[in-house]
Amino acid sequence: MVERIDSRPRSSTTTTAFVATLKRELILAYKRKHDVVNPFMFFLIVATLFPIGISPEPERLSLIAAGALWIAALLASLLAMDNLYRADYEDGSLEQMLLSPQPLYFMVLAKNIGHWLVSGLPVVLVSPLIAYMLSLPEGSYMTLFLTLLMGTPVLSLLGSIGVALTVGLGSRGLILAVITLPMSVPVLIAGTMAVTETQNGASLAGYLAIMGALLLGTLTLAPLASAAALRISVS
Amino acid sequence: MVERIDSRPRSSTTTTAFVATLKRELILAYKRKHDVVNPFMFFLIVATLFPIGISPEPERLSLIAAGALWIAALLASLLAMDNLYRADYEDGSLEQMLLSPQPLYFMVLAKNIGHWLVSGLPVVLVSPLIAYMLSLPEGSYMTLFLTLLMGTPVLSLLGSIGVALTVGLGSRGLILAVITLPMSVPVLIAGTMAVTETQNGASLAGYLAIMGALLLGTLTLAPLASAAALRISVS
Amino acid sequence: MWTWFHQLGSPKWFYELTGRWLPWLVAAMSLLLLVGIVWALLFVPPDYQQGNTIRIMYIHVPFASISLAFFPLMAIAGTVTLVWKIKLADMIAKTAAPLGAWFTALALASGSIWGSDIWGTWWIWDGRLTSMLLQLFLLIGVISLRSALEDTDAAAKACAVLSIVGCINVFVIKYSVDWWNTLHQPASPITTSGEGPNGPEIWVPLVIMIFAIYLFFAVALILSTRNEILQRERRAQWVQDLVRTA
Amino acid sequence: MSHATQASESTDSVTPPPNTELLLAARNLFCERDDRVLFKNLDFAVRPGQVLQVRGSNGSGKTTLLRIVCGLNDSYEGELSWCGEPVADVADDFYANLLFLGHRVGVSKALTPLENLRWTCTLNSAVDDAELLAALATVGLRGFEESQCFTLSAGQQQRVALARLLLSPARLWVLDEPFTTLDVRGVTQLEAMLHNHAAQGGSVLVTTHHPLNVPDLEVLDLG
Amino acid sequence: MSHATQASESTDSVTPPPNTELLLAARNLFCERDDRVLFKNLDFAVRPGQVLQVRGSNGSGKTTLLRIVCGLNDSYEGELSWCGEPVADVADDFYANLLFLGHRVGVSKALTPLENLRWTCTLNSAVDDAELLAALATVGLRGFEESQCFTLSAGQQQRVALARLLLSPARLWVLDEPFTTLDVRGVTQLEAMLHNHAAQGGSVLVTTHHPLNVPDLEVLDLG
Amino acid sequence: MFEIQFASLGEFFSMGNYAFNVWSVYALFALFFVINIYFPLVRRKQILKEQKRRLLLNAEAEESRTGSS
Ligand code: HEM
Ligand SMILES: Nc1ncnc2c1ncn2[C@@H]1O[C@H](COP(=O)(O)OP(=O)(O)OP(=O)(O)O)[C@@H](O)[C@H]1O
Ligand SMILES: Nc1ncnc2c1ncn2[C@@H]1O[C@H](COP(=O)(O)OP(=O)(O)OP(=O)(O)O)[C@@H](O)[C@H]1O
Ligand SMILES: [Mg+2]
Ligand SMILES: [Mg+2]
Repeated sequence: MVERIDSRPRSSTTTTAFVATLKRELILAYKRKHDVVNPFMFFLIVATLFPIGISPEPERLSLIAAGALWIAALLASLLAMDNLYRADYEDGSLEQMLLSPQPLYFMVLAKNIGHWLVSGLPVVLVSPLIAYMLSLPEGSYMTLFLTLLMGTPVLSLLGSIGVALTVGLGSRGLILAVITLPMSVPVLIAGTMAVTETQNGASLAGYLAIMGALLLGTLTLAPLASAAALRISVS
Repeated sequence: MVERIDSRPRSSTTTTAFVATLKRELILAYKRKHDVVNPFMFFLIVATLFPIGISPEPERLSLIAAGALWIAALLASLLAMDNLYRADYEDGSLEQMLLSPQPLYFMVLAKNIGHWLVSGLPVVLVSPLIAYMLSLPEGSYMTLFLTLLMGTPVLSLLGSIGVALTVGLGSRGLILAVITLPMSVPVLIAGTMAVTETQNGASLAGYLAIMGALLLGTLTLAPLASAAALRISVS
Repeated sequence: MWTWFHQLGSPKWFYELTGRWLPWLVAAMSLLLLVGIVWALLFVPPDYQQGNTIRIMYIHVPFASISLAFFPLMAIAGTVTLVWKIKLADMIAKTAAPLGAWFTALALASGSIWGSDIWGTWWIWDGRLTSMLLQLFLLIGVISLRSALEDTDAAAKACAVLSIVGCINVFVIKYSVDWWNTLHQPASPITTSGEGPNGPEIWVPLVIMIFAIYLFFAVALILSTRNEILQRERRAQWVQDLVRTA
Repeated sequence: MSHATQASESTDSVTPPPNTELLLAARNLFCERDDRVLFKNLDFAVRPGQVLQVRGSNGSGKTTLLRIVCGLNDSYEGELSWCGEPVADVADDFYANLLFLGHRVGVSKALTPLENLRWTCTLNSAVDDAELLAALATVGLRGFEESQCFTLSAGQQQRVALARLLLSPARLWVLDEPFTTLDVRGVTQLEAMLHNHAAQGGSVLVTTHHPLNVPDLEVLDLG
Repeated sequence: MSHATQASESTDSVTPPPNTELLLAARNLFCERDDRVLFKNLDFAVRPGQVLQVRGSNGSGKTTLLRIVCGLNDSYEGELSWCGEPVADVADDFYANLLFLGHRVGVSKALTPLENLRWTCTLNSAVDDAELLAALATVGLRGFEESQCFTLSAGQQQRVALARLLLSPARLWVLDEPFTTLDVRGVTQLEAMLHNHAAQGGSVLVTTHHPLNVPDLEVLDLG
Repeated sequence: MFEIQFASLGEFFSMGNYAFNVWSVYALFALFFVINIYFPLVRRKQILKEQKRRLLLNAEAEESRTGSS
């Protein structure tokens, strides 16, 4: 029996393709549970390097806590990016995505969202705990949490451009970092300043507005760049 | 013409295999120049994240400088590890290495040495510059340099075990980090303590002895573990 | 109409045009450099605060200001590469990246040597310095990406995307780093140094040096781009003819 | 190995009979890699109902040609048209009607055959699970629907990709060495699938080094 | 597709003639993956001068068997012996005389064919560059010695690996689908190489789905 | 405006005790000049030489091919 199974083609819509891609991303994460656990663990471990490497005294720690948390989150997000397109590139799924009649933009967006849900969100959720361990001053918890919540997606979206550009390379890990880290500096600045300045009495709203602007900007533009970069990398 | 080219087999020795593998590693690094530049750049960039994320003031920086440098070196060495066996695994060269009559130990050692030369050494060499930029207290430069010089090979050798264990997995970067970082903590502690304690007047020799012991221990044992791990990963 | 545009972007056209211009450019550059440097070293009066270190300004300021032009330049070239697939644009972008890194590095080095006396340290995490350093990192990222991608076409397009993204980022970074720094620190000596006596004996040689370095930038870019053209177009008839007669 | 300038048998520039309206046509293709001309002045066309085998020695540019046709490689010169229009102008229709299987077949190792198929099919058309299961059974993967693909043998992974051929509404199939790693029965089955697709008015562009047992096969030889 | 329990034609347990001293012998092999028995009670032996083709449908366990033989997979039961001794006892001699080419052929994409060959050969025996260049020319890669392998076509990469066959002093070749992606001339050449090796007293264990045109071929069918 | 600011050559070289600062910047500039102007010129010569050799080799190969066939 080699007949085609179904002879009435019902074409898919952009929405179904978006949903299918998002679902696939989540299933993949579920299969490779370590994809979810690892960014999270990495964040924990890097955060613990600070008391070990710098100083275990609560007073000194509390001075560096916000920065240390943001740096750890930045690095965790960066490392997690590596998985975003690589497996798909290697097994040819990415080609199939490019050859789909649906716009690549939305599929890239779906992959980005799925990826942040499994790698960025857990980091954000666990951050108050680490903040406590690093003696972050009371009262900064909310600021830290909210800025991380809005900042980590920006990091993911920016990182996605870097991975898309380097997905065809042998040794990605580091070149990705070299491309992406400088671009992430504004997020780091906004995030840490929000924490330190609100400690000094500044209002949170302004910082959140900046974060929001960064998030909106990258959310609309970054997938475009990622999509273009993927086309380049695959051909 | 399909005759075998040479009918008198001259068997290779462990030394030639060791040299050939080391050479290959260096040629590969030469081809992918970014493999050499990137660990170095990563180190620089991560080091700049500290003043940005924590504080640009020299007095506060000088307190965290040693820790920041060690953390950056640790992460750079970790990220550089990713390339060590992956490409060889994916294209089957690793299988060929396992099937060689020469002891795997020496080939792993050759790969580790080659890898440290191109990824660890540049980081060590540039460290005084970064130390200056992070306002490391005068007088600690030598300590930092020497401990990094002895510590980064240990980090590489330990990292090698982690990569060897995870080489067959999809998402290595992170799982590697999760395995290796905890193992590297003793090196981090020894390194940063050497810097801070010699500032307080302790003698450098003791710390160098500890570092030396760590280095000797890992140099003899870690390749054994890596070799065993590789056998497991490939089958 | 696009045929005209493409002709304008043809490597051959560029090679011949710059071949005609180069002698003039080099002559003008040499003259201005000579005048500028001699003036800066011999005739500029020492600053009442900074003494003879003021002479560093005549290197530092031209390099610092021109190095800000590289990302916009690369982004424009990148856009042309992506949209119109004009090879020449990419050749320019390719040579611009390392040149930009050199410019940035020299601005950093001269600034930090200048500052070593005034601030008493070679390096501070001042907003402008930090953003300059980050620009250097971004440029090295572009170079690194170019060297990592083996396929010329793919590298051209990937670097074009990265340059465009990077260009936006350079502005965001600059803005955010200034913001970050000004809240932490008093204004840096860079801005206060403009307060001294500012007569023409100070700024005329500076203007000359700025022009000279701009010409230098043009000449260096053109020279490397011509090499790139010779290599990439090596199979074109006109290059082969040129090689035979050379 | 290089310099292949043959035109295929199918480019008859005399007025074609109405039923042989061209699906895909390439005119004057030129491609060069690393100073080696892979093909130049290459013309060929694919009609509905045609199976066109691209043949040539190793390194003659078959894979390159197929990727050019699919728009995955743009280092070429020449024109590609789809139903008479330049491909760039009708990209939506073209991609809706294209199915490409390359050397890397697009099967995620971590997913099961069913999950793989579900996603790749949804990219083009709506399908339900019963259809997917039927297709997997047809290609001989009954019992493996829920195994992760990295546990499957090389040929079984290839079969997962081939199941898409049974489900796709695409009119043009572009297959790069789809027979590698297939066993004898798999080869016969795939040949039948190709023939069947052509008989229903679809077209196939396929590379393979082995003699292809398909009626009315036409050959484009790259040398 | 599963449950293959055939013994090969070559296991004649009657006293063997002296010249057929066994190189490799497997007794009573049993392998199970994911609750599916791939083979059990499998006996076979390889004599010097023998080409043994392992055949079977997709997923029947050919690759698994070859990797077991090479010691790259130890999820099996049974005994493997080399020249009459258990393989584990004579590992040094065994590996010095083994050449394995798997699905992944061991060609680094970033290196050139020459550099690749130089390293893989040195792992086993000392070779000089003239020999390497001659071998590369023989497999049809003249002119590509200095191109990086990722620019080579699939078949050309395969040929880089095959060049090792011309240089290795190994007596036992274990080849997993070495014919995939080879063009017609490449297939003929490889067949000649196999025959030649056997004629010189070597042995070959090879899987392929295509009829193999080698004199005195023996077949082990996994079903 | 155009008067030389230094009384002696020694004073000029010592730059009012800022010799290192001033001269190292100008030295860096000279280095930079060499790297970005002189090296491209050298490279150009090299490229032309390489390509000339290649052309000759190709011509020879062409000749031997047509000669032998
Ligand atoms: C590592 C150290 C330094 C770096 C990276 C640096 C970088 C820069 C940059 C990026 C500019 C901007 C050029 C423009 O906007 O046109 C600039 C201009 C300038 N810099 Fe520096 N600078 C450094 C140190 C210094 C020092 C120590 C001084 C003097 C005390 C100085 C004095 C000036 C002056 C006077 C200008 C031109 C005026 C202006 O554009 O505001 N710089 N420098
Ligand atoms: N890592 C694994 N885990 C579980 N099962 C496996 C694993 N590897 C292989 N198998 C099972 O073993 C069976 C045989 O696989 P093998 O690769 O040996 O087949 P093969 O005969 O080489 O097939 P092909 O002709 O397709 O190459 C497969 O059906 C697969 O399900
Ligand atoms: N990225 C690349 N850069 C440079 N040259 C390339 C690149 N890709 C392919 N080539 C060249 O193009 C030629 C054709 O490659 P292609 O993969 O199209 O061959 P093929 O006909 O599919 O061969 P095979 O039968 O081996 O699959 C190769 O010889 C190779 O040298
Ligand atoms: Mg091919
Ligand atoms: Mg197999």
